[in-house]
Amino acid sequence: MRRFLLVGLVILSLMLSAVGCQTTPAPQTGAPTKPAQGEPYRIGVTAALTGPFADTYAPVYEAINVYFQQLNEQGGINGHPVQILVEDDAADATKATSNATKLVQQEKVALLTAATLSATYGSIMNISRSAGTPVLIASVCPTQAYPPADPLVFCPASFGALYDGTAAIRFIKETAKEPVKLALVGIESPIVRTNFDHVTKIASESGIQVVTRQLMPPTATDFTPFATQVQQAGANWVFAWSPWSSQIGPFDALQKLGWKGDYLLWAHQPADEELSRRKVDALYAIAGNALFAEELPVHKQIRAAAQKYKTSYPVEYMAEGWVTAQVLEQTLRNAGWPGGAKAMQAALAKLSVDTQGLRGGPLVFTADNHFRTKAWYKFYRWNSQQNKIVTARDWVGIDVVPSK
Amino acid sequence: MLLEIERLTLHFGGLAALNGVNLSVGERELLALIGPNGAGKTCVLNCISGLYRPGAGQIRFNGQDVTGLRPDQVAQLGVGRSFQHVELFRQLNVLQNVLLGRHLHIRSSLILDGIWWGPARREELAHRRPVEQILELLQLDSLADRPVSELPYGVQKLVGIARALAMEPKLLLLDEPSAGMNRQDKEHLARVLLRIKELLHIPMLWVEHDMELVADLADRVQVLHYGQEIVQGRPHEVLRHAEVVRVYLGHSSAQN
Amino acid sequence: MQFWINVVVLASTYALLAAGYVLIYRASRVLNLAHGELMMLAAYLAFSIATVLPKQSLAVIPLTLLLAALIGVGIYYLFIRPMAGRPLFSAVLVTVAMGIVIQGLVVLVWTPRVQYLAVLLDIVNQSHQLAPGGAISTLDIASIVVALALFAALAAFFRYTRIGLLMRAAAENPLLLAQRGIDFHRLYAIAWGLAIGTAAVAGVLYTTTNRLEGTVALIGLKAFPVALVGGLGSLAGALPAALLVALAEVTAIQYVDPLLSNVAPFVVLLAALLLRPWGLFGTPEELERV
Amino acid sequence: MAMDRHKKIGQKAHASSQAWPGLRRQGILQWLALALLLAFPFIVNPFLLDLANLIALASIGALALNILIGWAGLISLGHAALLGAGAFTVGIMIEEFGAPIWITVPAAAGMGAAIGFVVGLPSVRLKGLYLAVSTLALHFIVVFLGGEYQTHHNLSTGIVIPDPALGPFVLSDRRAWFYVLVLAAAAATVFSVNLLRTRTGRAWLALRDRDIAASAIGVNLTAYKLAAFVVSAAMTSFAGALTAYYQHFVAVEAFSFFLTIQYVAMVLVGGPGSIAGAIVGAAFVIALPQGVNLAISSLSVPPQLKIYTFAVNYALFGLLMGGFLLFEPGGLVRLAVRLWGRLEALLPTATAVELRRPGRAQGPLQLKDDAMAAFTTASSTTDCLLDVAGLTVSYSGLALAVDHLSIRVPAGSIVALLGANGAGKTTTLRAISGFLPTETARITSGTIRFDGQLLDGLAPDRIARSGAVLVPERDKIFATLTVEQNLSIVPTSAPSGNRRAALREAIATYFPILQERQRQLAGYLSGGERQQLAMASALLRDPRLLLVDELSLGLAPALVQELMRLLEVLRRELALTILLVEQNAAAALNIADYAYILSTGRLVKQGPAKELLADAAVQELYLGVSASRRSYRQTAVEQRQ
Repeated sequence: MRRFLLVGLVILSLMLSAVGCQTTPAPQTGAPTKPAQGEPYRIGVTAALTGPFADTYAPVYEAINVYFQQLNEQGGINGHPVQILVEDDAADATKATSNATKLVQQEKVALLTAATLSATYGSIMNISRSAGTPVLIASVCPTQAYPPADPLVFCPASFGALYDGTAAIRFIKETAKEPVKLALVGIESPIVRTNFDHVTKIASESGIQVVTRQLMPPTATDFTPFATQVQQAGANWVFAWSPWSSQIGPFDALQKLGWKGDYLLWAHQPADEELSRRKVDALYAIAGNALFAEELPVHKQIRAAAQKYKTSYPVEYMAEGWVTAQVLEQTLRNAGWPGGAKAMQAALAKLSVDTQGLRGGPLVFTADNHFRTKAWYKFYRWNSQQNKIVTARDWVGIDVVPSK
Repeated sequence: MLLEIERLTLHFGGLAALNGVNLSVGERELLALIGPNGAGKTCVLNCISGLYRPGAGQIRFNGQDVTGLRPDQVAQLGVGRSFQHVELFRQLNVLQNVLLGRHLHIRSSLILDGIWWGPARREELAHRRPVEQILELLQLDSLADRPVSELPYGVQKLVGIARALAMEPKLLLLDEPSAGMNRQDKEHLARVLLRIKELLHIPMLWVEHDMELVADLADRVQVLHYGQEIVQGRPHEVLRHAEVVRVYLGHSSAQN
Repeated sequence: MQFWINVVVLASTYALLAAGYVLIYRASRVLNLAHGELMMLAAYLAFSIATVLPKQSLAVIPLTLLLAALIGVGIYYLFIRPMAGRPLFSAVLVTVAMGIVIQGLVVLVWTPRVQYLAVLLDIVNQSHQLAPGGAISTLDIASIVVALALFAALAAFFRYTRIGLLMRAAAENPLLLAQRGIDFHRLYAIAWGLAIGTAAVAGVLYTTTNRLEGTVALIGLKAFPVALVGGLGSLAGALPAALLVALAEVTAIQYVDPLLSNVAPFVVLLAALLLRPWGLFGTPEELERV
Repeated sequence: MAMDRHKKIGQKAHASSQAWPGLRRQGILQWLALALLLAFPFIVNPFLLDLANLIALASIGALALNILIGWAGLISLGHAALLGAGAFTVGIMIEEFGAPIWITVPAAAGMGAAIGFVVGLPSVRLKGLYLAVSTLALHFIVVFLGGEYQTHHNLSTGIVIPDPALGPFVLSDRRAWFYVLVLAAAAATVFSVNLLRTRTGRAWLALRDRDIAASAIGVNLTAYKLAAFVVSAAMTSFAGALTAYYQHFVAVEAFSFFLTIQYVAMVLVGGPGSIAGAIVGAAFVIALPQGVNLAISSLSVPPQLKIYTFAVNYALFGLLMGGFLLFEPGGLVRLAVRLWGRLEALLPTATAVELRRPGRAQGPLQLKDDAMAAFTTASSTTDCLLDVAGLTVSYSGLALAVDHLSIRVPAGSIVALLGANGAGKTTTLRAISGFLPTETARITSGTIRFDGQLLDGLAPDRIARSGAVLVPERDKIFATLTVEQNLSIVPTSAPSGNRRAALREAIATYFPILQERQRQLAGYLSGGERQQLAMASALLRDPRLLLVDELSLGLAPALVQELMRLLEVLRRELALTILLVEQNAAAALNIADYAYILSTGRLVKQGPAKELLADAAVQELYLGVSASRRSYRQTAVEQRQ
């Protein structure tokens, strides 16, 4: 018995140390560093590159990657290149944990970026806290970023739950021609639930009746039953706030059922593409980043970079990650060299980033507000007369105040 | 009578495998059950050990009605058996196979087994002794460490009997133990059967095809044909019975 | 009204997929747990073919079905036949492994992006008002019609054609069939081809109606309880079972808790396993053969 | 299993050979291993330490699953659900009551045991795949419940678990975790080993291999299946609880169906049933993706392609899993043993290999039988339709079922192959018709020629098509088809229309009952009618050689006589050659020209049927006529003295 146990342990430890011998000297290849010389800044990214929500999160990484490839070729930051170390978590919390552990403890990145499902945040923040590494969340903003903010958690992402809902209700109130019977559609997740609770409250304050709320399982592929519920509740407006599939899916299902009403959804990355594909005037999108339909100078820049470095996702998917990259660049610049975790945290806590028109105004973090001081929203829809996407309402800014 | 079977009937989807069979085995008796293929001999054994649920009839063992009990319950009452097609646990060695026969006698709990504590350990070692005795009795002791799958068929059959003996049964059911044995194996088997009878005093119900063995060893013979009993009695009488000869050899041979 | 339409439409998809499970199980006693993935793969193939031949659904769909059937035959000869004589569950796990590989490959080849087949096939999924409070789309009608037609065709196939008869015989006792001089492997391969072909039908219909993405494979797993509730060896059982499971699922979504939608088929399955494990149309003997 | 055997041999060696150089070397090795293990957390980087911890955690779960799949032979697809149940028990107890670790972990194990019991209940009725499927249902239900809890308690990022504290000692450092987890994994290993070598483990193996025999020696199948579920589930939930503490959070997304597959893969890849296999499998499955990541990052892949890393990992995992299933069902452990064996064979001192080879090196038996020589010359090279020469069939590569058997069947003859149950008759017939079960039995030497063509290695349907058609012993008809359909599915391979007509006519003439029963399901036919249908089906194939297996089985003597006569008639009218395998020697000898008698796989006697019928020894042995030789009882008594 003892002999077996020991043999087993020998095997186990040999195997582990074998793996160990392999890893320690492993050379890291990141962005090519031709023009920028010297030791790189190391930024860690854990992202849902694959899995059910990859089309929302993978482009964020792609944009960051393209942004810094270009920047490195132009000389890097403070004379140093930026190295992006990426790990895929497939929106799985266990993998995200192991990724974060690896990036923070082994790779010793100065800053961790997460573009993934909210269910993974808990463990990522835990690891960041234990190592004192700040974490930049480039997907739906967690409450920890809102004022009063967690010292280590920052969120530049365009969508931020409660403020999105407030803007949406204001827009519906202004746009609707008849009394609104509103349906809320989203996946069953705590963050959606929280947002919809909030929306229901402010809707009733502005005289809008919420007739039904459809919370669907995240894995749903057939949305007909949910659409049926919306239709039978007599809704004439829908506000959908979720990953893209579960926003557009119910819309398609409603169309299939012959529903005639107005539908407002969050403008995730595929919005440009799919608004033009459906060509339905009653489909509105609420956006945190300016859509590519506007062809701003910054859009042209992104397009050029994406083409040069051959992204696998269409260029229209890159805006969200571009803003994150802008934030990263500004942070590194302000933190100086060598820019450890402490310096990054300090830089982030008083940051102002010019988004070059991707947002309605500059993105500003303060010591206790790691979300933004003003949240900007713009509304789009398809216009069949002009046969293109048009602005339904220009930038609206909502002041972010500390919650009680 | 230790085992009494009355009007046992068994059907398989309309086909009658057993049709009102009566049978009994007394203390210290070696009863041979013979009959042509498909006569229902194995069905009788399977009904006794609870593998088949008879349609009608009663099986009493040791004065207790065991009809319709689960196999393990029947085993618990003291009925051991061997199988026609060996049915050994192929991945285990001879000793472990026979040790499995002690299953009902080992009384340790799963948890204690798992931590190899106190009674579990003591019992595990204690129960090797009777197993070794049985292996010795059957002259299998030299093979204790061999995986059963490596043994010749004839030896495997003996291991099957050893496993049944390890249960310390009050009655032993043997299903064609000599099938697949050569003369030498059969002589060994005969020795084993006599030892079981004379040294361990275990009565046996013995399904057999080899008439010579039956004639030599059985105390009593019962003939089954088409799920019905034809005759029973002392071996030499039964084997010369006209009906038995007819059943076994068919018309023409009988005329020969 | 809409409720019942939803049930029937969902049931038609389930029935199509369950037919594949049953065909494969009857032939080779294997549960093909990669059925959903194969359905998805077929839909992606349709997508690729449609990219080459845009707006020609009449060419794309038959080509896809043919390709899918060939894949089925290939799977049988490459992966399932070598598992003969091994524990049944090993063969099932081979299909699981196959499903995982397909999931990975699909991402590698087609990226995880959502795709829309309807646009490529130039199909407009119009809504038709059947009754007040009851609308159905063109593709949904197609789904129901195709499912019914396919079941009728399969029933006729097994009843009246020689190959169908042979396949029934092979399901019962392949060795005996070989003793009569017939290569049962070929029959099994045909069954796999047919099954993956039906999966392709389901896949193209479903992803054209909805969207094409990696998660649609899940519906394959959800259709599995249908096959079991109907009786794994019984095609006829798949239809009522599909209705039953779809009814449970739609009821759960509309009247109980939407989150139950993934669980509902399996709750029905558990109930069936406890009450009538051999399925609506199966026989108790079936249980012993597993 | 293999472990147990190994261990016992080890014990023996320990007792007998106190030769101490070997022992000492081993002792040093053990201490070295222990030292390495203790130092491990301090010599590797944090990431590897984390990996090691995850492997230790996973091996507990893999060992638990191994109990179910490897030993008890029960398939479970609810493993992730049980891990989840353990983790959620911890999470909920902390969330609701702030319970400490010494309460939560035992409670999680208890919860696992309870769920295991409930999940095990269907195993009373269900087997195999059906059982696996019912555990799949458990998976979806647990995931649903976990999700419900999370959403209704507004725990968006999962339940956060604080570092566990036992009194003043707080377990937060990953190094400390390493010792705790390795200790836990070691405890699980010891528990497994002990279970396997005692009554419980034996009973599980028994019910997996031969449930009928197991129940006949008193193993309560229901109780033991349930016990396997309960023990395995408790261990699994225990691992789940530790995982919750180690990961600091519980979220339902972590317990996907893929996690179950990963654990099943650990058991399969490692080697089902093997304790070392479960651990090695766990290490392999956990470390694999890291290895792939490493390979990808060292291959200087363009960063754009990194988004495919996971897909590559996923596909590779599936390929490996499928690869092991297809090519190495014994798993890594078996593979290692095989490779080791090959390595040993390469070494000059190959004595060990010599010994391991199954003991059958004596060379072919010298079969010099006069009677055989007679038949060989009588029907020699001329018209021998079937020629079996030196056929040896062994089961599992060891036990011989048929031993150097040679039989010849001249065209147009009826030859009988006689012998008792287990004599090897059916095996011979299976070898001829190509039906040896591929896994367990195979032809190790000898040839089978049919009409000059070698048959061994051909698929059964090819053999049937070449004209050697079998009428099997059992399952001889398709019970779910009608009589007509039974006949119609046989492809008529008769060369000419005339021949085909002759066959049909013969069937109509000699099996009139089939005409009457045309539309009936064959399953409702009586034994005699089934036999007739089977014979008719075989005839449709236009056989040149008809192989009939146990025609008399279960039939009334009168009917047997009648069918035997019919065979004789068919032989004459359709120019058939017949090989008749029979236990009922008398009936067979009456129609056969020549007969072979087998006993335990060997030919013991052969000769013209008439001679054998008159032979005293044959009468005595196979016809039940008792003789005057030394009785068994006498021999037994003599032997004892």
